[in-house]
Amino acid sequence: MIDIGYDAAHLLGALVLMTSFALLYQRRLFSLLNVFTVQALALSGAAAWQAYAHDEPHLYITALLTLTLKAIAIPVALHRIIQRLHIERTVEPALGIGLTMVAGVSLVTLSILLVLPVTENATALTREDLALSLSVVLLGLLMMISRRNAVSQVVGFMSIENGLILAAVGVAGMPLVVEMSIAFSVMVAFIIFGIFLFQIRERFETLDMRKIESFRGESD
Amino acid sequence: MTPALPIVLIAPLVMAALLALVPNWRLASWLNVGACAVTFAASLALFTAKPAATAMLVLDAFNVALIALTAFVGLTTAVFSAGYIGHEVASGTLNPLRLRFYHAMFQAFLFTLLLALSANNLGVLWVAIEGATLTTVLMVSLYRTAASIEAAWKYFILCGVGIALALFGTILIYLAAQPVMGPGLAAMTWTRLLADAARIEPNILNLAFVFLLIGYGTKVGLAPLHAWLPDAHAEGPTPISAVLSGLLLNVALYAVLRFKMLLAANGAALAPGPLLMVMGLSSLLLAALMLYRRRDIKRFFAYSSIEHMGIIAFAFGIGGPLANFAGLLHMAMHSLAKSAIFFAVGHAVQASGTQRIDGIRGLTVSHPALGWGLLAGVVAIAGLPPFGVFMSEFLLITSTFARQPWLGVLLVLGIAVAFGALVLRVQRLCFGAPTGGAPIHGTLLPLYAHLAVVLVAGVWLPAPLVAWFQAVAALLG
Amino acid sequence: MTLLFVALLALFALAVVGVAARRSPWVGTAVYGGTAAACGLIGLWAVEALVGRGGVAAAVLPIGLPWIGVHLRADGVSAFFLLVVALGGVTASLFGWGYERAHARALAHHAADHTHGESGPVLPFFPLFLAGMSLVLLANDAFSFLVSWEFMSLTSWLLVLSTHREPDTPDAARLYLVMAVLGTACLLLAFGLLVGTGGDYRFDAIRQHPPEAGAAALTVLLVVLGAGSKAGLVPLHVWLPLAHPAAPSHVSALMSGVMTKVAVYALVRVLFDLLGEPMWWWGGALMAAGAVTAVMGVLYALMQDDVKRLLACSTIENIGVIVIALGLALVFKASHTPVIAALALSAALLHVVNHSLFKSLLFFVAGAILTATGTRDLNRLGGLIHRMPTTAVLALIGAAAISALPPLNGFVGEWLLFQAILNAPALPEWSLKIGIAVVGAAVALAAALAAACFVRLYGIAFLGRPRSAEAGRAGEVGRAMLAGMAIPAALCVALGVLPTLVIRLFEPAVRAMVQAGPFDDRSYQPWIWLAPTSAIGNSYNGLILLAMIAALSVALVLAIHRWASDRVRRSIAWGCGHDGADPAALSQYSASSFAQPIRRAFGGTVFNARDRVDMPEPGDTRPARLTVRWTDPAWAFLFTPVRRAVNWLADHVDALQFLTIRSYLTLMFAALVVVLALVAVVRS
Amino acid sequence: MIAAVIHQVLHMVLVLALAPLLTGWIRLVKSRLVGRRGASVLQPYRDLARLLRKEVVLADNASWLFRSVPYVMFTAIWLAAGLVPVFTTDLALAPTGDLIALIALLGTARFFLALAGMDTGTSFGGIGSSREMMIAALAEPAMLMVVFSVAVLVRTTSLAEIAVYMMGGTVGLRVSLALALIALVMVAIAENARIPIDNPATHLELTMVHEAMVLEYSGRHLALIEGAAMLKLLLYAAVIACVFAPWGMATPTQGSLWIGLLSFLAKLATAGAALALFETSIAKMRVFRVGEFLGGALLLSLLGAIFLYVSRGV
Repeated sequence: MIDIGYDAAHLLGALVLMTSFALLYQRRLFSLLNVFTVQALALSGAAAWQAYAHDEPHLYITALLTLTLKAIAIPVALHRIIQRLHIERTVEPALGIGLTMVAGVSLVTLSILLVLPVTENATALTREDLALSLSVVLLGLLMMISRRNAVSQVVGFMSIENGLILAAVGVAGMPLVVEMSIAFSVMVAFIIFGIFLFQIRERFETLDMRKIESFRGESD
Repeated sequence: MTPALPIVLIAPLVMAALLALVPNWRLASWLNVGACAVTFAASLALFTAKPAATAMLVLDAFNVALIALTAFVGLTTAVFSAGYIGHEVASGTLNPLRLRFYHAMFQAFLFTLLLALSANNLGVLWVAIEGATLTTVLMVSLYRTAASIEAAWKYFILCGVGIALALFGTILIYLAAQPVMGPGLAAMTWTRLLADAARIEPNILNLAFVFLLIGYGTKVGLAPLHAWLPDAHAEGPTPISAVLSGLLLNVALYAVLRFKMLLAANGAALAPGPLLMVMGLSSLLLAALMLYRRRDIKRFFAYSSIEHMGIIAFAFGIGGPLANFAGLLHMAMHSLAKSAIFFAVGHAVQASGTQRIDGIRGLTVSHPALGWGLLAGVVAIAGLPPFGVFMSEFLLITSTFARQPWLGVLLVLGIAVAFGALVLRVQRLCFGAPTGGAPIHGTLLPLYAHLAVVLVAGVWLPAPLVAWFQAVAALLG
Repeated sequence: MTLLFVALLALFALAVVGVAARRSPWVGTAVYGGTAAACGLIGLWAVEALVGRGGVAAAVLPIGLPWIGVHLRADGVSAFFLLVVALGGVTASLFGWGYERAHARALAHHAADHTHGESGPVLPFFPLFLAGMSLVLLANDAFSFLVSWEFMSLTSWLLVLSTHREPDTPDAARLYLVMAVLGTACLLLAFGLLVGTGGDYRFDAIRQHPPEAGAAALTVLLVVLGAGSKAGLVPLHVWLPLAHPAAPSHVSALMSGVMTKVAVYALVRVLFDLLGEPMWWWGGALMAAGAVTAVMGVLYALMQDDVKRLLACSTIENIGVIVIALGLALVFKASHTPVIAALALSAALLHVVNHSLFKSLLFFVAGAILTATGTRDLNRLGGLIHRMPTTAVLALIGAAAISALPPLNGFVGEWLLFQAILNAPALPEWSLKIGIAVVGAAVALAAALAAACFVRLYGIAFLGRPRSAEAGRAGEVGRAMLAGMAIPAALCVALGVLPTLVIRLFEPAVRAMVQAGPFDDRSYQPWIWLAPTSAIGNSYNGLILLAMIAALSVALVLAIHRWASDRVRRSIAWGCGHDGADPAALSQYSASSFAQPIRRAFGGTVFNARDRVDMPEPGDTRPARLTVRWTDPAWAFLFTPVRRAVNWLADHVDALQFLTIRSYLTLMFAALVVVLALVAVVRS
Repeated sequence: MIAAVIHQVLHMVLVLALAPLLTGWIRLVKSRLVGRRGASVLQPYRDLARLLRKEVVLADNASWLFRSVPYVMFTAIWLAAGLVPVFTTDLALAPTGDLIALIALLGTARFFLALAGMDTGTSFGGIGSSREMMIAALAEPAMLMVVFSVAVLVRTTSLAEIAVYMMGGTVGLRVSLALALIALVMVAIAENARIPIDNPATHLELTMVHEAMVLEYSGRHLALIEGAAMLKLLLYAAVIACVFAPWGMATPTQGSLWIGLLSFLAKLATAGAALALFETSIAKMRVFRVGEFLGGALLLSLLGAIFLYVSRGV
């Protein structure tokens, strides 16, 4: 028979992974944000499903949080910034897309090689979930490295976070998931609305990290 | 459970909220000091009455001394900062609004540190350290200068990623423990984990430790994850540099060590020693060479912090009772000495109006008390007797060379190279014809208090402290 | 040991006084007086210990390493070296008291045109320095030994820095401290080997389990490096000619005369005591190092024009001689001829005390010259014998003593050393038999060159005509300084005349190290004769020699003045037509020109020294100039390359400070991936 | 004991008396060798007496050191000479000092003379002193190496015992002794300022060594210095005789003083003649070649010391 619970979770997890591949692939900021929104949706779906399937109501909070903050608030805010700074057209990947893709695929294989052998006695779902989330984390890192633009770096960071939350919800009965996700979101929020919006903009009128990095240590 | 521990945690938390509301910065600075005093007193009370571990909090031989140390450095730093910000306000670099924010964040930061130290739960630990990152990022950017924002941005990005990796490691630990001790809090509780460590699946532990090491290691400032550290130290307010070097690095290392204990207790897992040794040695050598080209005094001492974190990591990496003892001692001594140095540096920078090393000369002539204090601090951090750092380096080097001659030689080499740079700089800072003649604000009490402690520790260690350290050293394997 | 503790605590207390009462006019008197008293106590205790009960006393203090404590123990060797420290301490305090007052007066006198400004503090660190040295000698566990050792370096570094306004002090001080720490590092490693992983740092424990051959060999190497860098063994000597002169003269005297001896003590303690049964080649290595050091040291000294630098270099030479004697003792101990070993060790220890005496004396003289003329440059001195008569006499004694002239003490040391060298045939190894002959030649060469060196020093500084106005204006120094010089001078004569007494005094030390005495199985030993057992039927008697010289010369004077003419006429010396015409006395031989023949003989090859003579055209009245350029091989081949390497590395590593955030992330990412991959590999 | 003291006194007087005679003898032989009649062997006595009668002319800035040096160096050398057995080994002062002490006593004399040379502050004094010290710096080690090889052979450095041992004849002919002898002769030539190192009769300052040092001396001081130089020459001859040809010397137990005395005179005569012959047959070398000359001596003596082990396991 078909284990619907497994399939659904599997599907959502896979969707998250796919989206982070898509993130790597995007050239334009807006589409980047849209893909990220999709990822957030998928993640909240996964969380909700987990909450329903294993009957862990507190995961609903996580799902809700992800939905409101990552799928709605942050993308909107970023849209605003992008429009205000007129940088719609600029997403220049530091590495070539193709190279990035190759790297991404190899990272996914690495994470599968790492996770699967060590988790024989965990449930199949957990193993899958872990492998997926590890790949998402690594891909997020790869994205932060391969992009020059602050927005896309933040997006990369948030996709790392998504991967973590995916892992957290995937592991059965993990306590404090909510608290951690909240803490994380607070951090991201602080950063984006604290430093990022006001300070960088008021200082540099740009989000290109190359400009910011001209103020590297000991430029005196 | 005695009220001491709750007070230690609650006092800063409450004060953080309160200070956010106090408009008068002078009053706020003294409230800040008062709160720290309360915290410190309570932390001392912990020595006498040791509460039993709960699901969230624990107090054992490892963290009791560190909590007291943290509270102490917090107190002295608060005293120092009271004088420091006085000058900053006078020179108009900071306005009262930012100071409100600063004081609140200071207390919040202390809270997160103390929480991290006393946490009995991996999740709480992670949340606390994440909070510490957050608060410090905001304080580093306090001056709103381009350089400070760049530093804060770098700090956030690198440590944010680090924190993320640490979280993944935490999840893995839970994953490993959950089959053994069932779902729920138990599988994330130190005391329980340590008790059943032997039954946990070692392979996942290995994987988890890698993420935790890279994650928390970023905050420890181990090469090649150290990049955020110098700029954060250099661009933030000096009190923050003091607590960053003196406390945050220690707490992050503390987290790593807790997990190392877990692996050691498990037995079947890979020995994390070589990893720590490699990172430690590379940090040591890298920082030692970096010291030679530094022109900014705070960045200079930040690199010296990296160097010492490297030494400590190496000590725990090579392990064994002597080396572990040395590592623990070195942690304590370094945090005291380095924060003392940053106090002195803060005064010196304010007196001479520049952070450039070339701009500061002949302190022992222009400001004798400050100059000799700085000199003593550097002598202490350079590992010369009669200060405590010498004892730890003595134990480390002798025990290392007896076991791993080549590593011992490398270690000595790194220390010697760093020493050369330290002497070069400190002689120019403290001797020769003086430059800045401006009087210094605030008291030098914190500086000399730290030096006194380091000096005493170099000559005589109290028996209970030794007992604690030896117990922990045994646990660290 | 109570007396000892009282003295040491007093020294620490005096440091506190020096800080607390720094404004009071009496602080100098108090601190120096107190230090002299404390050192006197230490000296008394040491003598009592040596004469009394072979001098073994021990104590354990509940401080230091928690599970070990501070172990202190004074056996014969410690007591002997304590005596040396105490002697140096007393005289240096006495001299320093007057020296500092004189300089304070000079500073007050022309504060206006004085360029350097007031110097850093000396008082607090002076007693601490002495206390540190004494503690090194007393330490009986690795930790307290190294703590005191490093404390000694630290305090002396601060004392050097007390002249930090002088242009070349900072570099000297820095080089000094770095070299000191490198030496300490070597000792750390050595003790690491000796102690092993057990963590029992007590010397007693080490004595119980001496290391096996391999470790022992490595230990010897490390100790020679570590203690040698402090003692000034070539090529680790480079800091010494810079740092010793930079300090105030009484401190230079302590550093050169006493601190180097503490390093010698470290050698003795480890090689003779802690390492158990020696191998013969240890001594061979020591002798080789010593021979090179002795000859090189005196050649360096001959190249110097700065009085204090010259003295520091001659310290290097004397250390070389001492190390040679130690090596001999070790060789003979290894070949189980303890009586000869005792002879060699006695030579070493006698030279230790001798050198501490005349080197302190000569540094005091340099200080007096500096006080009187304000310069240390030989080429600006001259004729001081007329203006500083007493100093001149004392300086002459010092110069004669260090040139190993009978009947002074320097010669006795050399005599004993040669008697030991002449026993080379008793050794089994051929390499040693022949090697020792060469070493003997080296010692002789060094001694002869030293004589030349000090003829140069004394002749240029005290004799002839003044080469500068300052030298012409100089006046005799104060009583305290004279007294500070007189004591070691008197002792130099006394030890030369009655060496047997002092050798008997430190016989317990020798016995403790080589289990035999220099006068063993000699039934009767009259104390005015020096006739060690293994000096086959040879004897020496300084007393009779002195008496004869005195008697004969007096007789001669009387006779000649009685029978021959005693008329004297003064007139101008024939100076090639220069008579009054060169007030700066440029027609005189200068320090550089005096050294020229020897420079030609040795300098060209060793230092690739080059003279450049700038001879004016006939009719041109400006004086001819002789400039000398030379390079120190130790710098050229060892230290400069190292410095370059560090700078090169620093330059290239520095790039890591200026990367972009993305590259730092990449580093982090790479680290993560590599470690993950490693884990995956290790597991499978 | 009493005998030893008497011998010692006789000995001291004897060397003092014979020293000028030896110099006179050498001068005579030299002038005969170059075909001159030459002055009588007693001329040196007359010179000394003349100098003693003359007044002393002191440089205006000469110090007390300058005036006392002649006495000190004379006594030092005289005492050194008193340590070398010439007609008997039974000397009271013998145990006071051995060969090493003797070398050191000569060093003392040289040290003070060199200082005196620099005291007046003229350039010639400086030239003399610096050259003298350079020569000594090489001569002394060579001498000590000679001592070393002899002592290794004889197992003592006490001249009396060396003489006794050598007379025992158990040593036989040896390479190392030959080398040592050559080295010692070279050292003696250098130390006594003889040709080819230095010319005792020169009047050209630039080539002077010893003479330049004492250029400022006059009257009784000069007499003492000249006398000391003659004593030194005799002393070296005596040392060579005592170490390498001690035959005829009396010992506490056997031999008669008269034979010892006559044999000593004979030895002196031959030594003097040999020296004169050598000096007439060779030219003076440049000052800066002296280093090579004495370096050779040092090497020879070192070789001698090493050959000891090669020739027969000592």
